[in-house]
Amino acid sequence: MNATTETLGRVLACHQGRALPIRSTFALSEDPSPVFAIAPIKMVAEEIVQAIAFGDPDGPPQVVTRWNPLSRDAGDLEIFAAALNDYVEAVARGDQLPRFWLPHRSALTVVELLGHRYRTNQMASDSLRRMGWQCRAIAEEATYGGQQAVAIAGEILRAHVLTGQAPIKDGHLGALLAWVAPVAGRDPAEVADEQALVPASGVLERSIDDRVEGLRREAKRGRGPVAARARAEIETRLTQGALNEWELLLEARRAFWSLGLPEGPGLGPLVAESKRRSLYRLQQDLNPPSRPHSLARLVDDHEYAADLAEDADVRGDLHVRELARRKGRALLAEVVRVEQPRSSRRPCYVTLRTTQEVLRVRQGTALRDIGGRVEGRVEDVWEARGATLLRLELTRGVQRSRVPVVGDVTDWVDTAPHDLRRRRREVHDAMQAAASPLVYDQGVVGVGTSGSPSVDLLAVAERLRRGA
Amino acid sequence: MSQTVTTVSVVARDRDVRRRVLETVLQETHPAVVVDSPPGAGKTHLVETVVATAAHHLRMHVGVIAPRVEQVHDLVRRLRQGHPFLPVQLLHARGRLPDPDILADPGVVSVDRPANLRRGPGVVVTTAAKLAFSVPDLQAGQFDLLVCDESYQLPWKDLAPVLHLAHRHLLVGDPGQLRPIVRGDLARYEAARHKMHWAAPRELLRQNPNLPRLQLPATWRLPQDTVELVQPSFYPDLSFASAVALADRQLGFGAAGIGDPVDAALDQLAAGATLVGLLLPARPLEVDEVDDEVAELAAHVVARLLERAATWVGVRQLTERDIGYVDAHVASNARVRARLRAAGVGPATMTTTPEIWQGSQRPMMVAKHTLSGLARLDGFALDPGRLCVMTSRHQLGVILVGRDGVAAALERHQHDTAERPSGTEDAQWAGWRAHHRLWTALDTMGRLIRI
Amino acid sequence: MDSTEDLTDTVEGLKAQREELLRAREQIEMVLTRIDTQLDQLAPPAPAEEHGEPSSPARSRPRPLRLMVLDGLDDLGWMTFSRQMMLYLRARYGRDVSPTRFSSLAKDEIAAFTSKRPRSVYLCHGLVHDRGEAVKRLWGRSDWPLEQRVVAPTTGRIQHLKLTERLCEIARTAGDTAADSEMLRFLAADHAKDLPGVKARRGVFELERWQDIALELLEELEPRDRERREEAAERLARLPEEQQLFGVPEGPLFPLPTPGRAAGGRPS
Amino acid sequence: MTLSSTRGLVRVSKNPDCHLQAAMALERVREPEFYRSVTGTEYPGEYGERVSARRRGAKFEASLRQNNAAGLRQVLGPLFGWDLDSMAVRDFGEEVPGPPTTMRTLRLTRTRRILGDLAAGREVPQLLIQPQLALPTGSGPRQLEFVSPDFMVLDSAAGIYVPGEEKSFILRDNVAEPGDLDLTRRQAGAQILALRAESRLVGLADRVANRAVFVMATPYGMKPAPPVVEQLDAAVYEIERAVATIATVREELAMLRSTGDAPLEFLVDEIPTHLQEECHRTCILAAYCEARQADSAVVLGDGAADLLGADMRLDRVRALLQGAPPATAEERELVARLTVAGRALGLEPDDLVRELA
Repeated sequence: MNATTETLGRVLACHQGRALPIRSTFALSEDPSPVFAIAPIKMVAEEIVQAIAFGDPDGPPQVVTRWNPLSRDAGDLEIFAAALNDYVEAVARGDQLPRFWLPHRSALTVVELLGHRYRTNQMASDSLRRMGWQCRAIAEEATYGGQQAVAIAGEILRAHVLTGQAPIKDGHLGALLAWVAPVAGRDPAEVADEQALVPASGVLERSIDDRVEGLRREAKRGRGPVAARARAEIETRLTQGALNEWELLLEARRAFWSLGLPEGPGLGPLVAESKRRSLYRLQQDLNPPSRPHSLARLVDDHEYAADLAEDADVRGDLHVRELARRKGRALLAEVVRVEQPRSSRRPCYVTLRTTQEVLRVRQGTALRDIGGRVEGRVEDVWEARGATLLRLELTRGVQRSRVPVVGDVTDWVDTAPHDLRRRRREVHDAMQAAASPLVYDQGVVGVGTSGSPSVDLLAVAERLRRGA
Repeated sequence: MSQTVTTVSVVARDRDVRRRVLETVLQETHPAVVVDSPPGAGKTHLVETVVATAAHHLRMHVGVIAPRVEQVHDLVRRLRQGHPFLPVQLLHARGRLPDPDILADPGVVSVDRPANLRRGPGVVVTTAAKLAFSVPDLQAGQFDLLVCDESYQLPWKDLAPVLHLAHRHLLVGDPGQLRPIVRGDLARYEAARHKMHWAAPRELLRQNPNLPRLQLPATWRLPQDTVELVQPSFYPDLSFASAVALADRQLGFGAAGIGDPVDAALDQLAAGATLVGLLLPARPLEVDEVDDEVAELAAHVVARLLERAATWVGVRQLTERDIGYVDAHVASNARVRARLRAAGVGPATMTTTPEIWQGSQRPMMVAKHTLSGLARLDGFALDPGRLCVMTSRHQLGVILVGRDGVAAALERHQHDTAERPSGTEDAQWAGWRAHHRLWTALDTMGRLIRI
Repeated sequence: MDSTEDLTDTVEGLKAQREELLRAREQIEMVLTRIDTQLDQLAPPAPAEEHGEPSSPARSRPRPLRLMVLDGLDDLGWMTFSRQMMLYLRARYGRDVSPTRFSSLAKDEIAAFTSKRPRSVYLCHGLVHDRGEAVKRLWGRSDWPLEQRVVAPTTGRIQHLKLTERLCEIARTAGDTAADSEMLRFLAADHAKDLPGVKARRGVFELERWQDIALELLEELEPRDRERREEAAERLARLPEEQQLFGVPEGPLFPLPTPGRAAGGRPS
Repeated sequence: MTLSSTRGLVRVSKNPDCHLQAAMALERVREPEFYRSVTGTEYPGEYGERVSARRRGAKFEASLRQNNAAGLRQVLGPLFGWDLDSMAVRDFGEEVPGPPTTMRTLRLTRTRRILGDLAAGREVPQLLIQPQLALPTGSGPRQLEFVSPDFMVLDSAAGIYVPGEEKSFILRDNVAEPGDLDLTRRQAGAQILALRAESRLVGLADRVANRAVFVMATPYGMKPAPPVVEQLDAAVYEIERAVATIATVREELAMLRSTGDAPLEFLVDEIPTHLQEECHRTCILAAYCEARQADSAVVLGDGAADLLGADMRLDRVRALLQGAPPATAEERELVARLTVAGRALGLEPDDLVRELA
């Protein structure tokens, strides 16, 4: 979305006193059942969990509090670890897409750090180490374009609506909700500014945080009644903080689904991919990629995920497609000729005519019709009588029932993801097996000289060329 | 006189480096050699020379790869023209047959399955992607030498899988042009021990700093005037000079102009300037907003070149095919195309983005300045590679069209110091500095003509 | 009289008052020390408490800090940073000392020195080898030879090794009598963790091994450092006595900008 | 907390067009108090660093500096060509403690002497902890800002110190948060400029490159991540611009006060401000400035300010979209652009009129 469109959207939202949807479809598939929500409260700067509310967002949450989060003893996280694992096992048993709801990006960072701290921690129990890898799997999945397993409420809302305030203010989930779910009779801008006075990044309010910090000193002083009272008060305050965060998450989730958009028709492949990836990672401890073949695979996987997401967006959402059209990535064209010597067999050539000015096609560009029935490669592009003509050789969908007919007018898009991962895996396996020193060793050095430097190879080369 | 002497010494230096490349690659036994090349330095010629010498003289089985199919086809044609007796095999994707002229060439064997490749002295040409996908069907050390042309356009992740196929490697490329595009979490990739998203030669040299790195010292495309503007801005670490004589790069006109600013710009070119800016008054625009007036101006410049019978003095009168237009945005290119048609200029005048222009040249170019009309500069606009490509496609000259106000935008620009991943090179700063340097130089030299 | 003069008067007044209080405190401390000594002589011997600091609740008034620090230095046998001393006193003698007390301690010592009421021993600072500047958080005893208070380029490492060695020794030998023997071991471990070849493991205190490593390294490194310190000490010995104890005075190069102000201020 | 020294420079560098902020930095105001003076009310939001953040920062620094800075030596030695066991360390935190008013000049004196030794070819320590530098912001003797790198390490190849920062920010898989990097880089930018200014006094300015070294934390307790040497041309450029802004604003303030000795809060309306989105993150007066520009384009963010002009009234934009005749060519062009933009949202001009009804 460019700045003009965004500005217009914000002007409209500001005037109407509520957020303006900017998509025609949801980019997130319907919540599966069950769903697991996580609302942590962290210790500022330490990024350590001091409280966490979690569980099924449609029921009451479980809350874990840690009066001394800097202690090495992390036994209090066992309850969370067990609940997370129960959820993972349940979705794995049902071969379902897992869906984790978190309020904002800070919450995901806390979850990711839980992963870093416990996955390989030899002092931790097996269940905490398992929690570690599962937390890392959640964070890892969130990095994939179009993923469907991790819903970060603030971000998913921002991808669907524009508010009537400056974008930087949308970063505060409370301020964002002031526009998405406005309070009747109140100016959302005012409500948003009020909300923004209280942090919404998974930390306690300042005064409470200061109080808890003070109480911790008392709580550490032993086992007497003063220390016990201090611990009790810390736990109460942390519980309240976590429940507030939980409520914020639920409100955001409700507000999101209340947008009432239809589900994007292209989400199926995204759900399948996300399910495959996340279930695999949630069920085993994997080291992060660090060697050339695994890093290359990681980059390829992300590129493929981005292709899929882009394709789903362009095909599934009218607004996104309109923007793609302006960049020449989607084009409205009429079929003016079909050449298929043998029915339902290759070769099959389709000539498209478009008057769209902006096109991003050239020889070799892969195009797919918006319905995803046929796909082809541009063989030739030429201009005639104020229009552009494209000759496509169909690479998919040559069956008689699928080949378009002359006169068909439809959108064609250049987002045609190809799943080459199986072949790539073979390539990367071969690369790993061969382990070229140039790739796997560092600092290879030439082994000196050989042959006869007395031969002037440039003279040889010139003779060869002259010989031609 | 002095220009001739300079040219002669540049040519001599260029020969020395080429000889050194041949020695380093073919007579010494370094596992890899990187050759940095300025624009128009004859990279492909060098590749041809090395390949022919290796295959023909040293009886080697040579693999040659390039990032794009078009580049591969061009390589095959060049090899066939220069060395008609060299056995050439073209390994192509099953769904993408070679161009008809190549298919028709009896000297080229086209195969789509790696198993069908013949061993022995000769050359196999293919894309990096096709070769990578063929890896499971090939053997380690399949080639005596693997040459990668336009290697700076290839991410390391796409070259690394094929390196074990040969014992020696030559990577040739232009370090100043656009970097390969890799999508995903770049901060994470940057933090990794292996930078799989970096341009292949950069990562190869980072990991293996002792490998020989040679630099071609001459451009056979750009006139010295352009070199003096482009080299300090875009190639601070690669010194080069023009190998062509001034007299061989003269633009003339068969007809006088009407004396408007467009003619003033053209006349500057005829007087020896090779890089001139032609500017409309400042007007802020969106990044992806099409600037109709600039499109009109660009088309007007092309049309005027043709109307005034622009001539490459001593060579030929320029035709539509001899002029190109480059613009960073697809929509803007489309508008210029439409304006060109309205002005009677046909499709032979190629109008496209810098990404596609890489590796091509025209006697005359018109380019839309990437910062034209921008109130706020972003990484895309500031990318030094993009402007570098745009200002280094011409043999005679380039006119930069756009809006005035670039200097102010550069001054006003607030540098982002947050987004660049820790410890990585600051490409945006490099871009800003390159833009600033070029624009200041053009302004100081009186090369910016305001309408 | 304008506001600047008012301020100057106030500052001068406060300084004078402070001087008086310091003198009074010095007198009180001297009396207390005398009484402590008498009490020590009268009390039954406490064999485990060689350094005189009681963990006994019988004595209600704590021993003066300067004496504690002198004792600590005596225990540790080498220049010691305030933070190290603070932790040591807590672990060994159960004495909590606020970090800010060290700053007044330094001023007291200087005041005592200049008051012409000599003490038998002063707490003094480490001196940078080339210019004799004080390292104000590094403490030594005036009864040590000057070369032992000089900080040569490599003395930082020697200081670390000396302290590590001593802390390991004390933790080993006096562990049972320490106010907090576990803390003492942790303190030793905290120093030892940066010795070559030592990998800190939770709850494992290889005191003897650490001590050996430190001693070995000292044997190798100390002679050269001592040489540098002795060279420097020869030069620094020419300084007035006060400067040998508390460092060469350093004047500001130029006046400072106005410190933070709330509102309404402006630079003069 | 005052808005002064490096903190002030960094803030000014983020918004050099806001002369009020530069004036606040120049006069070293305490922000919450200044807010009260300007608005008459207490600042309602959170201000200042939290206890846990302060504690973590202090613990991280202490862990790197203890035992003769073993932690720092270990990570920096190999990077700058030193045997970590023979690196000489001067820790000014230990040498010269005390309140900033006295401590800074003493540390500066010692730092300058060491730079003088370096220029004279005398032996110098390889690692300086908490050295002190001064960055001139004008030609007068008091026109300077004190800049305090966490440390400076001698680069054996370049023959000069490189400023460094210790940050307890947690890197995840060696990746830092952009916001953390932004602050650190700009701080280091000020340090490089200050080091260059100090080095100029002893003829070593040419050796000072635009680079600094950062030591950040891992998720595992106080363990440092491998240090990163950063090339910081952009940050240095931005801080230079901040220094220039401060010099300009100093003159502007002198002009404003040429007829009277008005305190800064009385001059707020006469000093140019420049509201931008970043202000909401960094400046205590952001809401105040926004309220002064209510219903203008700038409240919708930087993009809107660029497109519409920061001061353009939103009611005028709405009127134009509802069919009011454009008064200028710019307005005509704006309507055309917004109409095109509307289509991207699926809204035709009539829809826009309806939406705004």
